[in-house]
This record gives sequence, structure tokens and C-alpha cells, in this order.
Amino acid sequence: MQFKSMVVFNVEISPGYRRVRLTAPRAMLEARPGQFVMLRVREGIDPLLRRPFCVFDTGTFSPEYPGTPRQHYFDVLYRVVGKGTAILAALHEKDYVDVLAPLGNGFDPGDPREEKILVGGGIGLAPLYYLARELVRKSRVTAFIGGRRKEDVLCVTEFEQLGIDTYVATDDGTLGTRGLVTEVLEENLSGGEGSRAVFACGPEPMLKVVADICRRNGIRCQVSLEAHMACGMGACLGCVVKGESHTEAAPDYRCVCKEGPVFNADELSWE
Amino acid sequence: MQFKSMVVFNVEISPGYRRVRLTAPRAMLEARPGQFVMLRVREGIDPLLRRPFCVFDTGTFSPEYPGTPRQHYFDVLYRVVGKGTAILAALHEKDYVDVLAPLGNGFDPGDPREEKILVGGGIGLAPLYYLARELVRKSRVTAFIGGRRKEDVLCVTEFEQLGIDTYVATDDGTLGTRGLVTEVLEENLSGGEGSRAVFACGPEPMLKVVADICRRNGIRCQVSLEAHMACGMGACLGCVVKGESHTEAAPDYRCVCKEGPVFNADELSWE
Amino acid sequence: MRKPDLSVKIAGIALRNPVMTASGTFGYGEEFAEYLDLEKIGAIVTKGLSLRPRAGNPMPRILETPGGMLNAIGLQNVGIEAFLEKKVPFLRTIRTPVIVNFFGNTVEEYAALAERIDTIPEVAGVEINISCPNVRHGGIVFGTDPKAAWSVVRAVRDVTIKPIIVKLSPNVTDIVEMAQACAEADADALSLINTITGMAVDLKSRRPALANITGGLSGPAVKPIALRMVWQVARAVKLPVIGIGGITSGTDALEFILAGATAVQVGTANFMSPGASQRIAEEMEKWLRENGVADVKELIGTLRV
Amino acid sequence: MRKPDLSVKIAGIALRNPVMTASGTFGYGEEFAEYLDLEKIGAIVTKGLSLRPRAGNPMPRILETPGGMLNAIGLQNVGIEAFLEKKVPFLRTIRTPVIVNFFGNTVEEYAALAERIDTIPEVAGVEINISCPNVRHGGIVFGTDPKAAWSVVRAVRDVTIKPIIVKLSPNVTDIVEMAQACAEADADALSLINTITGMAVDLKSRRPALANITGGLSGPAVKPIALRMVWQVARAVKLPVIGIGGITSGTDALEFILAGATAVQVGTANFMSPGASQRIAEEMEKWLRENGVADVKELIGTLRV
Ligand SMILES: Cc1cc2nc3c(=O)[nH]c(=O)nc-3n(C[C@H](O)[C@H](O)[C@H](O)COP(=O)(O)OP(=O)(O)OC[C@H]3O[C@@H](n4cnc5c(N)ncnc54)[C@H](O)[C@@H]3O)c2cc1C
Ligand SMILES: Cc1cc2nc3c(=O)[nH]c(=O)nc-3n(C[C@H](O)[C@H](O)[C@H](O)COP(=O)(O)OP(=O)(O)OC[C@H]3O[C@@H](n4cnc5c(N)ncnc54)[C@H](O)[C@@H]3O)c2cc1C
Ligand SMILES: Cc1cc2nc3c(=O)[nH]c(=O)nc-3n(C[C@H](O)[C@H](O)[C@H](O)COP(=O)(O)O)c2cc1C
Ligand SMILES: Cc1cc2nc3c(=O)[nH]c(=O)nc-3n(C[C@H](O)[C@H](O)[C@H](O)COP(=O)(O)O)c2cc1C
Ligand code: FES
Ligand code: FES
Repeated sequence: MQFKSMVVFNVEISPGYRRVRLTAPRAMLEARPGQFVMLRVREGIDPLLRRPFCVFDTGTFSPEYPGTPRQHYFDVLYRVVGKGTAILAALHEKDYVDVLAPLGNGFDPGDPREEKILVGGGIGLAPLYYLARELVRKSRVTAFIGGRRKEDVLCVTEFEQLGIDTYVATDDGTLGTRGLVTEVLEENLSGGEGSRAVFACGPEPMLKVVADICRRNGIRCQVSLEAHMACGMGACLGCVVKGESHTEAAPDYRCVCKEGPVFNADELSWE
Repeated sequence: MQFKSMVVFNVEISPGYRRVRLTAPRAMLEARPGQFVMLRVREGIDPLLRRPFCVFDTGTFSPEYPGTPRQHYFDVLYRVVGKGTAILAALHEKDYVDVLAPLGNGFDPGDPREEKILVGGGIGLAPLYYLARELVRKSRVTAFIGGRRKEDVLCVTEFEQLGIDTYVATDDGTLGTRGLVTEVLEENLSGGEGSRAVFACGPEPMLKVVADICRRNGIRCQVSLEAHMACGMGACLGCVVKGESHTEAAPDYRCVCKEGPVFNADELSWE
Repeated sequence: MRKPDLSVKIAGIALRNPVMTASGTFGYGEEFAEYLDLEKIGAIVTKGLSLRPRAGNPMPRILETPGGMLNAIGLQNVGIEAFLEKKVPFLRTIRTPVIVNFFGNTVEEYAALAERIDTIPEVAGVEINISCPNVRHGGIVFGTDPKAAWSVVRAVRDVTIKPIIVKLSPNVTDIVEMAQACAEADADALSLINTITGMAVDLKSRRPALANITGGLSGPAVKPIALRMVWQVARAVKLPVIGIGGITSGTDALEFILAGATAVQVGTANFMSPGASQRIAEEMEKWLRENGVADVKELIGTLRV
Repeated sequence: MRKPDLSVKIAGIALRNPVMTASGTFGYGEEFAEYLDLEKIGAIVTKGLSLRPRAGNPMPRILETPGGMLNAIGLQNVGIEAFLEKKVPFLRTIRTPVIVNFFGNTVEEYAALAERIDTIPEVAGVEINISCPNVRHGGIVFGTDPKAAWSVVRAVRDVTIKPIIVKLSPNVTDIVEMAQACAEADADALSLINTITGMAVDLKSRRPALANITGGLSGPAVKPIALRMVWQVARAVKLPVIGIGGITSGTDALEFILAGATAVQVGTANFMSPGASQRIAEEMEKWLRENGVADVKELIGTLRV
């Protein structure tokens, strides 16, 4: 669907990272973890294209105005990297953005009896909190959160509040283990037992390693991907990734926006 | 000069017309009536070009913060017509714009013993109030203000507060005389005596008639013109008007931005 | 005032209004069904089709540029058989003309595909893409050489009775010469412009920003170039013209119509807002009503120069 | 780190940095003296000059477009005599190379003017404008026909020892062919792109928005097209290339340099901010410093494809 959203708040949660709350119609509460939105952050031609962001959370609150009905919202957790996110960061309460949502497929929560393992790097946390909220209702959940420095490790408190075992790693050791989150993951996985499922989002090199670890350990792994997007609905073919059977002669391209952004790691060609 | 200005206030003064106050360096107080500024109302490429506006007023105020020095400012009176002015209209207190100023030549006040006659149509009032403030110090001043409807007649109170005889005409008769301001002007001029000087700004058809009236009555007439501008400093040659001697073979083009925006009416070719 | 008449006929195809969607920017229609009423636009032009499925270019394929975007999709498409099987069933359900944009690597391929499309009753007309700059082997030469264009159009003409629209490339010195060649080969209409070849560099990696190195520029940035070419072609050639390039509003569309276009196509604007094409048609209607124009056809080519 | 070396040599002219101002967008330098240090930029290219003064086109002459602007100044200029008398005295006072952009209606006019300019010691080099789309009689044919371009350049070559830069038009199918013709005629460098022919319509009056009907498109909107052409030419032709088109930042300038340009010109950006050219040179220096590049010349044409 397409709707106009009002900014409820827009705050910095860590240097360079912000969380924006946007009003939404009721149907937005049914967005699945891993689905995303396309935001037009300003009218006009600069920026021209919408910007894709994961649904970080959804919910309902009571506005302060007496007698007004409860208001539905969704949150976006974002990193300020370029023009569009800078404009988003400068939006004030009561400013409007235009939204296409919910888009994409979302994560498959799988069998609740599995142990659910979340792996997020940097802003890759964005889709995992909403997923965690759903998963903890029925499953045991563990989270592995990585970042370059302390400031890039997001939402640890939120995960812990959900009662999730949370492991943290930073490249420079300023928080948690010094090293890659994938190293911490691998260590823990090798010790574990029972059926497990991994859900990962983060920079491509990280996802590649996670996919590899899961393959070797025989664990089903879902990854959430990013790609430059124009339409967000499978029409422009700008956002494809190579599927596992891809060859020049028998192309197997998948749209990240439509067939993703979540893929089973073994459906993809990791080159 | 080029400087960044902070918006002090930005208010509607009549439906579709606004006045914005912008902080300025001291040198801006020396801007001459009739000079203009080029505003970049927003960073980025939309809008791409600066927008030209007359200096409506300049002055100094004391900010509310204790211990801060007095702050110089200039005002712009503007009509919301398109993209750039809409963005300007949406600016809040404390937003910034980038300014080139003061540009152009400004009015020549002439001999103080002359009677000074101001003729403004619609937003054409913009440069005349600042001029009037200067002229009333030494000369008798009369103002003729026209507009399509009541809402388009600007600043009558301001002129009257300067002690200026003010005549008003509207096309639809909702304020002052019903008819063209030039008709009211002509009537009054034919009755008058002594040496007089006319200063006019407004839509081109109005200026043409004013120029014609003045020519017939032997009165020196200065007009302030508008033209689409890119540079504002005589470099792009985008803003020219034909001088009175213009021919294809011996071109006589004048830059509105550099040699104007104020011209003696008899220097121009009115076709 | 009465509701203005927005209907136009182009190449014999009756459109309820002049707003079509541009090939490659609207998928196969279905993708956008949630965001607008597909029966409120003039026609749907589907993604460029080839005989066999095509992989397209490696990633990244798109990039935002000032006021526009570059794409190097490389004409990825499902191929004619999958089109028939998977896309036509939906298109059959809507009462809006469907125009199939297609291309080949050789004159023979163009003709073979046209012959195949000729048998699909759901297709109101074809748009020959002789101008896609992202295909290395084929396409491009046809789009910049009048003789080659003539051959393609004539070969297609020989095998189909469907109305033929030829989509012209702007990457030429003289667009009128290209238009005339297509007219001589018996095209029914011309559409222009396709994308302009451009390029972007990623300073950080010191690499081209698109894997294909170059890509096609589209969007509002190209509108002045498109409008100029539409005006040149419409004055010089008898065929009806479909104006394309940077149209994002009813005003934009009407400017193309004054310049000589009979209809328009909306491309990049579909990405800015998926309901853009319907909104543009509505804005046109509003303008006609407010300006007392009873029939949009009265405006075609009436620019006062 | 040491201050990076930004100096480049183009057509034998030593520039302190690669940032020149583009003809027609920087007047004769003097107009901008208040807003930047003219001795902090690489070179000044003056407004297109002709033998006799030229009136230029009627108004309106300029219009903002999405991400760019159209101009139809029509090469209004003071003529060579007034240039010598009124503009050179100021230019003499600054220690920044001055390059004179000029044009004629015939090969003979080009040669006559070049001969005259050859005698002005203050002029470091000439830029032949074979590409202005706003002149009806002359210019345009030279810019789109390789043979005509060859004749003009050769005629100028015969009468001047000043370095010759030829400024190419983007309104062609094959820019490389044009570049090669100029190289064969012994040009010393190429600059590209000039403006792209475009058009705008004023819906209210139903007239062209520019009195000249068409105008030249410039500004950020054209950058992807300019970059593509610079890349094509720099790869194919031995001459040094000056990149022009939509440059508004140090990053933009460095992108052109990676694509093969030895220097750049800044045009429309001067209108966005009169100090743009100096700022761009400073941004380039900053980038080089931060990225450990000691000499800008190391980057020329090093795009990894
Ligand atoms: C499905 C999906 C979900 C995403 N979720 C989030 C999220 O929840 N939080 C978050 O901070 N970021 C998220 N991203 C990345 C986010 O879209 C980009 O950071 C953002 O588009 C950058 O825009 P910009 O204008 O600030 O940067 P610029 O670099 O100025 O953008 C230029 C162009 O490149 C595109 N682009 C740049 N970086 C990326 C990227 N990493 N992925 C896709 N396109 C990019 C932009 O969309 C734009 O078209 C997601 C991306 C995808 C595809
Ligand atoms: C010397 C001078 C002084 C001016 N002083 C004032 C003033 O004090 N108050 C005021 O309200 N207006 C003034 N104007 C007119 C004002 O510049 C335009 O209304 C404004 O540029 C419109 O911008 P826009 O983006 O809202 O309109 P758009 O129509 O979106 O603008 C599109 C382009 O056309 C140009 N343009 C449109 N209308 C005009 C116009 N009338 N004159 C020049 N360029 C135009 C814009 O600058 C822009 O480049 C002045 C113009 C000039 C030349
Ligand atoms: C992502 C994308 C894909 C395109 N694919 C095609 C195509 O398959 N066939 C074609 O003829 N044109 C294709 N085009 C060109 C458009 O149909 C249109 O001619 C061009 O984008 C200019 O219009 P616009 O500025 O409104 O986008 C494509 C354009 C884009 C942006
Ligand atoms: C107002 C204006 C006037 C111009 N006049 C000339 C000229 O006299 N001679 C010339 O060779 N190019 C002229 N140009 C073209 C510019 O020098 C430059 O090639 C073009 O604008 C592209 O660069 P930009 O995008 O940085 O503006 C002019 C451009 C503009 C906008
Ligand atoms: S973004 Fe258009 S197909 Fe995915
Ligand atoms: S606006 Fe450039 S010369 Fe006047």
C-alpha cells in the first residue's frame, strides 16, 4: 500500500544511527519481520528515488490530544550515509514522508522448536529486532551482534530486554569480544546441539561467512540482502542477485525487492 | 558579498505574500534602495538557481539572548509563485539561506527638491518602501499603489506611517479606486506642478504605461525591471533588456542584474 | 463544463487517455495493480521482450543521478514463451490496451519475434526497441543508423498486421533522419526518447558505478532533450508521435502534446510514485477543464512559435 | 602528509590546478573577483568571442530545468576590439592563464579571429567553439560534421602558435569520430561537453519558454552524459581532454579525471555559487590529501574497468 506518514519522533540512538517513528494505517501492524518500506523523504526531484528501509518495529500509541483514537506506527532504524538519509535525519516531528509498504517477502520463522539464532552486523540489526520479538514468543533465541566499534553495536539493551542471550563482538574490542561476530558465532555453534535456524543481516562479506558456517554445520540460514532499488516491486529489475543455478545461458536472477529481501542462503550463488 | 543568513521570522502579510527577515552583516545596511539579493533557498540541486529579490528593508535589532550584540538584518517581501518561493515560504526561524548581496545599481534619488512619486503594482511594492524611507527624509513623497484585488495591495499602512500621501487602486474595486493605478497616477500628475520624479516597479504593462505618461509629462521616470537570472552579476547575459538604441546590427542590450535592475525609462526600448 | 475528451488514437489503437506507461518501468502491469487503477491509464507497454529469456547485465544496474537515474538492466526479460504463459493471463483481465516492446540481435530475430507476437490477440500493438543502449551485440546499431532501422522496421512490417510503433534512440546527431527512415519503412507511429547513454564513477572504489560501465539516463533531467526531439520529429514527419522522457506531471505531458506528441509515456516517474501515470492523466483532465479545452486532440502540435 | 601536487599541463599550458571556468559562465573573470581568489583556480576561459560584437538572442534566454538549465544567449559578446580594450586590462593583472573561447560563421572568420588573438600576449591559449547550438548560421554544422570540424581546426592551426583546445558538441552520434577529426587537424587538446540542445514549453502561454525555441542544456543533469563522452574520447584519442558538464564538487571533478580528463571546467555551478571553482579545487586537494595521493596526475584515466 501507499500512504503518507507523519514523523512522531526522530532521534539519534548512537552516533550516526537514528530511529524514526512514522504513523501508519492499521494494516502496517501485519508487516512481517524482514519486510521493508520505500520512503520518499522529500517532495521534488532531489532525491529522485525512494529509499528502502527495513521495518524495525510496529505498534500503537495514544496521542496526547484528548479524545483522539490510538495511532498505529512503524519504526525505522537507519544509518546516515548519504543524501537521502541525511534529509531523513533532518525531519522534524509532524513532517511528512510518503511510504510504500510493506514490501518483500520477510523471514520465514520456521519450526518453533528450533533454536533461533540471529546474526546482525552494524545496521544489519534493523530487521532482526522485529523478528526477535516474534520469535521469542515460541522459541529459544540467541543473538550475535557485531560492529566495527562500540557505536556500531545497536539494540543490545532491546534484545536483552526480550530475554535473549546476546553475544557482542567489535572489530576494535571496544565492546564485547574483540574480533568478528562470525568468529563468535562459529565458536558457539560448534558447541550447540539440536535443530537450529540462523537469520542474518549485515554487510555482504559477513553474510558470506555466515552462510558458509551454516552450510558446514548443516543449519538452515536465511539472509536479508540489500541492493540499489528503483521500484521496490519487481518491475525495474534493478535489484537482482544471482540465484544458485545462475549461468549466462540459463540466467537465474532473483529480485531482492520482490523475491527477497530474505533468501535462503543456499538459494544464492555466493561466487 | 556572499553570506549565510538566519531566518528571524517569515510571516504572511496578505494571502500569498510574505515577509522574511534575514540576518546580515553590517555592510548590508548600506544596500541602496532598488538593489537586490540572490537567495539560495535550499542546498542541493532543486532548485538549482538562486532567486532574485529586492531589498525591502534593512535594520538592526537586539536578539533576546542576554549579552548578545545587536544583529543587523534585511527583509524581503515576496509573493509565492513557484517552487523556489514555496520553499522559502516553508522556512522556519533559525533555518539558513545563502545570500549574494547587494546586487545591481539601485534607484538614483535625484534632487531632493523634486516631488517624489512612487508607483507600485502588486509585488512591485517590494523595492519602494525602502526607497520611500530614504526619500521622505528630504523630499515630499506621494505613492500610488495598485493591485488586482485588495489582497494584492501591499504596505499601505507602512507608507502612511511614513507620512506619505497614498493613492490606492484595484482592478476589482475592492480597495481604493476601481481601475488601474496608472489611471489614478495620470489624473494626479496632470493636476500637479513643480519638478517631479517617478519611481516605478510592477508588471511590465504597467511600467510601459507609466513610462509613457512620464514621457508625455516630461517627468524623469526610473523603473525597476525583472528578468530571469542565472548569475546576478553580469556574467551569463541571461537577463538582458533592449536599450533605446537597440538594432540587430548595433545591439544595445543591457543586463538587468548589473546595469539595472533600475533604468531610466527613456534609456529603454519599450517596443 | 463537460468532462473533457482525453481519448486519442495512435497507430490505430484507441486510448482512453494519452498516458501510457514506458517499457521497462512498469513491469507487466500486474506489479502496479495495487497502486493504481490500470483501467484509468491509456495503455501499458510491457518490458522489452526477446525470443529467448535474457540474463541482463551484472549488478549494480541502477544509480540515482542529479534529477535522473542511470540503468543498465541489459534487457533482462522472461522471453516470449514465459511472457505468454505467465504474463498474458493477467493482462487479459484488464480493459487497457497492451503494447509489447521487443527487440532482437538481428533483423531476422526481430522478424521472428514479431511474427510470434502477431498471433497473440491480447496485444494491441508492438513497439520496436531499436534503441536500447545497454545491449552490446544487437540493438544499438539499429538505433543510430537509418538504413539499419529501415531494415528492421520493414522486416517487422512484413510479418505483422499489428500497429507498429518504433522507439527511437536519442543518441544520434539527427533524430529526424532516423524518424524518416522508420516512416519510409511503414511504421505506424514513433515513440521517443529512449534513454541517453551516460556513465557514473564511484570515486571511492575508482570503478564505474554500474557493472556495465555505461547505462541509460532517464528521468526529469532528460526532459528538455526529449521535448526538443519530439518537437523536431513531429514537425518533420507525418507519423503520430509518442513523447517520452522525464514526464512526472500533467503539465509535463501537455507540454509534449503542444510540441506535437499525440500521446506520452511515463517511465522513471513510476518509481518516484507507482500511481504516477494515473495521476498524470487526472492532472491533464483537470488542466483541460480549467482551461476550457474540450478535447485534448485540439492541443496536439499547437505550440505557438 | 605533504601538500598534494594539483598542477597539470594541458596543451602546453601550465595550470596550478585542474579547475578552469567554462566559457560563458564566468564572464571575463572580473565579475567574480569579489567572490573568490582568481589566483586559486587553474585557468579562466572567457565568454565566446567573435570578430564583431554580437547581439545574441531575444529574451527570455534562460530557464531552470530539473537539475539543470537551458540557455539561449546566442553568443552575445563584445567583439574582439572591445575585448582588447575593456577586458584584457583586468585579465592582465591576475596571474592565472586566460584562454579565449571564440567562434565564427565561416572557416575564414574563425581563421581571421584566431590570427588576431594570436597577437595578444595575455592569452595563454584558445578554445575553438565549434559546438554552440544557439547560433543559426554558423557554428552548429562545424560541431556535428567531422570534415567541417577538421577544416576549422586546420585553418586556425595555420594562423596561430597558441595552444588550441577544441570544444566538442555532445549533439552527435559518435563523439569519438569528432574528436579524431580534431586530432588529425592538429588540435592540442579537446574540451567536452558543450551544452546539449533542449527545449522547454510554457504551458500557460502555449509558447516555447525560450524566445529562441531551443537552448543548450547544462548543469548537474547532464553530468552522466558528459562523463560517458569524456571516457569514450579519452580512451580513443591521444590528446589531453578537459572534462566539462555538471561539475559542482571536487568529487565530480575527480570522477572526470579518473575517466580520463586532465583538467575540468566548471560552468553552471558558478551560478549556483560564484566561488564554486575555487571550492572545487580545494575539495580536490582535500580528497587527495585524505587518500594519500601525492599528485593529481597519478589519477588521470585510472578508472578500473
Ligand atoms: C531491502 C533493504 C532494506 C534496508 N534497510 C535498511 C535499514 O533498515 N536501515 C538502514 O539504515 N539502511 C537500510 N538499507 C540501506 C538503505 O537503503 C541505504 O542506506 C539508503 O538507501 C542510502 O540512501 P542515501 O541517500 O543516504 O545514500 P546515497 O549513497 O546518497 O544513495 C544513493 C543511491 O544509492 C542507493 N543506496 C546507497 N546505499 C545503499 C544500500 N546500502 N542499499 C541499497 N541502496 C543503497 C540509495 O537508495 C540511492 O538510490 C536497506 C536497503 C535495502 C535494499
Ligand atoms: C531584480 C529582481 C527583483 C525581484 N524582487 C522580487 C521581490 O522583491 N519579491 C518578489 O516576490 N519577487 C521578486 N522578483 C521576482 C522573483 O525573483 C520571482 O518571483 C522568483 O524568482 C520566482 O521563483 P519561483 O521558484 O517561486 O518560481 P518558478 O516559476 O518556479 O521559477 C522558475 C524560474 O523562473 C524564474 N522566475 C520566475 N518568475 C520570475 C520573475 N518574475 N522574475 C525573475 N525570474 C523569475 C525563477 O527565478 C526561476 O529561475 C524579483 C525579480 C528580479 C529579477
Ligand atoms: C529501469 C529501466 C528499464 C527500461 N527498459 C526498457 C526496455 O526494456 N525497453 C525500452 O524500449 N525502453 C526501456 N527503458 C526506457 C524507458 O521506457 C523510457 O524510454 C526512458 O526511461 C525515458 O523515459 P522516462 O524519463 O520517463 O523514464 C527503460 C528505462 C528504465 C529506467
Ligand atoms: C549561460 C551559458 C553561456 C554559455 N556560453 C558559452 C560560450 O560562449 N561558449 C562556449 O563554448 N560554451 C558556452 N557555454 C557552455 C559551457 O561553457 C559548458 O560547456 C556547459 O555549460 C556545460 O558545463 P556545465 O554543466 O558545468 O555548465 C555556456 C553555458 C551557459 C550555461
Ligand atoms: S527495485 Fe525494481 S525490481 Fe527490485
Ligand atoms: S543574471 Fe547573469 S548577466 Fe544578469
